[in-house]
Amino acid sequence: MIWQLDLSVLTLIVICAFATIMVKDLLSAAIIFGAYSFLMCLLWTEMGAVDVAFTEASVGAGVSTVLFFAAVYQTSRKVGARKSGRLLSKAFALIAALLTGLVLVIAEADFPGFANPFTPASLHLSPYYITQTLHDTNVPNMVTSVLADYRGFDTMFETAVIFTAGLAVIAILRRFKKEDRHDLPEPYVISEGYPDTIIRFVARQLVPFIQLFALYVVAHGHHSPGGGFQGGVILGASFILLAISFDFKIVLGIMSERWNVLLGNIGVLIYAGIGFLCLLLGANFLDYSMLSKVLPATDKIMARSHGMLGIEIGVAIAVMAIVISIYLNIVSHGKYDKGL
Amino acid sequence: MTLVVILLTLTGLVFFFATTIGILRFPDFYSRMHAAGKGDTLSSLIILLALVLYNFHDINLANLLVAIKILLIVVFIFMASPTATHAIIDAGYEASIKPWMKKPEEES
Amino acid sequence: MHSIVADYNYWIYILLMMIGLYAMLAKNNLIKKVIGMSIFQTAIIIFYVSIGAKEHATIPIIAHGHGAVEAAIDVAHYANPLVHVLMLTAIVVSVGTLGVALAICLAIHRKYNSLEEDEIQEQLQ
Amino acid sequence: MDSFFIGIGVALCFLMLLTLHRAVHGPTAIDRIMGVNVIGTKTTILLVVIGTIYHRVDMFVDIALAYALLNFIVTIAASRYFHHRKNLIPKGYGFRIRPEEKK
Repeated sequence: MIWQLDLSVLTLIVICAFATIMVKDLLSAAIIFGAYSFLMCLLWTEMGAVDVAFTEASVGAGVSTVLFFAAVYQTSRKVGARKSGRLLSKAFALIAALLTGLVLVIAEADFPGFANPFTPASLHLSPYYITQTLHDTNVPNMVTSVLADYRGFDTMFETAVIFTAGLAVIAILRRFKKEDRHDLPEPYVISEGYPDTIIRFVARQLVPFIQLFALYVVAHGHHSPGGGFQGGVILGASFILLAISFDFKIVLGIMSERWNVLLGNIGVLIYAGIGFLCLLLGANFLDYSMLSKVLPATDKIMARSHGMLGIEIGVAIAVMAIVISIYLNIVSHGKYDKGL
Repeated sequence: MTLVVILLTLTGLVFFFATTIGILRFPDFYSRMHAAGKGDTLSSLIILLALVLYNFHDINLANLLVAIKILLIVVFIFMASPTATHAIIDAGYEASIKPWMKKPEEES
Repeated sequence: MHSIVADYNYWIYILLMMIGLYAMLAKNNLIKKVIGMSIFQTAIIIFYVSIGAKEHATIPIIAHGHGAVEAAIDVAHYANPLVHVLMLTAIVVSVGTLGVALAICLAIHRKYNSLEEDEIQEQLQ
Repeated sequence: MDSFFIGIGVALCFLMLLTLHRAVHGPTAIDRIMGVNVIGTKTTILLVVIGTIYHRVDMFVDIALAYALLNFIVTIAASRYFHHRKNLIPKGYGFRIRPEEKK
């Protein structure tokens, strides 16, 4: 960590958070929230959490801010006028927030010192990961090896949570039959019939690079920051860029709804399937070392490395499909005929 | 070599500073956008060039790869940043923001 | 004064948590509440990553160079990778929760044509 | 040389603070978009600078590359709003209503 940058970036973050809450226009709040996410990414980088920073970079710049914009476009930008009866509830909320802060400040006295290498969190489990990663799995990026191997079970259910979120969005918004759609509002369309050649040209040049870069991130996650989550989000963001600069239809032409949901399933299935394959080969669930029996010319250590790669690919496919699905549902009000 | 790096970085910083002054002080949206679009792209080019020089201290494959990646960042900033500027200015034009005049128009 | 500077990250995380909680409780607009929830999430992530930070430590990727592998790995030299893993997945899951929350906002707006909490409650009564 | 780059980083943070004034207070939403766009470019450069301070630029350059590629999406998505809806400063928006908005 670099404490000079730490102090400056944290101060900027607090200003951004205050502004996001105070500003009385939802579009502006979403824009300032974008700046907030940029600063967050800087904070993680400066504290040495490169993988977290990469995730924040791809999520904040590519997906979450755009989802906010989409929601604001489809509903309304206005924040209602202040009413007199609200003052009491605001006072209660302020008291509750201050009480929570007070409890946390009291608890802060017992926290281990910041940037102390001998905190309890860094003494018991993580030294094993740090010293043994290269020996056990031949993967220099500890975060990848802990994510996909040592704590692979955890990550599998995280992927399942994201998959469930995608299903929930479909269940809430999507109307499959045309006759059910009479009460739906007309989606707000920005790209349809808008002949901006410059933006279209640049987007068309950039999208292949973004997708190639995403594949690189997935494949190179063992040796540098990156991995399945980041690559999947970047792949999804490339489709979002296509949808914004061209048309809603062009994304549906490349990735129809059927394929999208199918890919989400396939991603989670690849993850669980590799786990079951290990089970069939006589090891524990998600213990990739037994994969050396199936994979040609690999010893047990390299088999763990290759097993991780398989899992990252599954995660990337699932995350990409879910991100696209959430975006398409929100921008088209679940109608899938036109949208942002 | 170090001197060149320091000089380039400081030049970039000066341009960044000019950009920020422009963003803060210009009177209307179009002139602010002019400062933001031009200054940002140029100063990012200069600072990133300085960082390429600094990291390219001895010639081997890894350093070459890093240099190429940083230059790729420059290329993408040169593609994306002017387009973003164009998009924002277009939005401002569509939203019918009036350009600033030296003599304020008569009150109507 | 010393503790304020030394534990700056902890103070800021408490402050951000209070801001997020206040926004979730006091704001009338549903999307503002969702933004408050996101700020709350990032406050928790700051807390975790701050626990894992170590002074004079580098990023948790072993510098393998080309061929030269360090024989002994100093634990204090690398930041704690465990918290990074937990928070990495938390960020991606937060996209999922954000998507579901915004979808619920859209569904509410469909039915009541408003995103304000009190207007919706008036219509419900 | 490290302290030089730390100084550069802090200076860039200070410039971001000045830009943040435009992003937070900017009279219209479009000024805010512009501020966020400039902050995004500065973030890309600061990421490479931090990598230089850590002496591990090869690890940090990927994140900066991701930003250089994706930064563009937010700006385009935000600026497209004004093509159909032209209410730039509707009443009651912003922190407080300025005198010139009351006209």
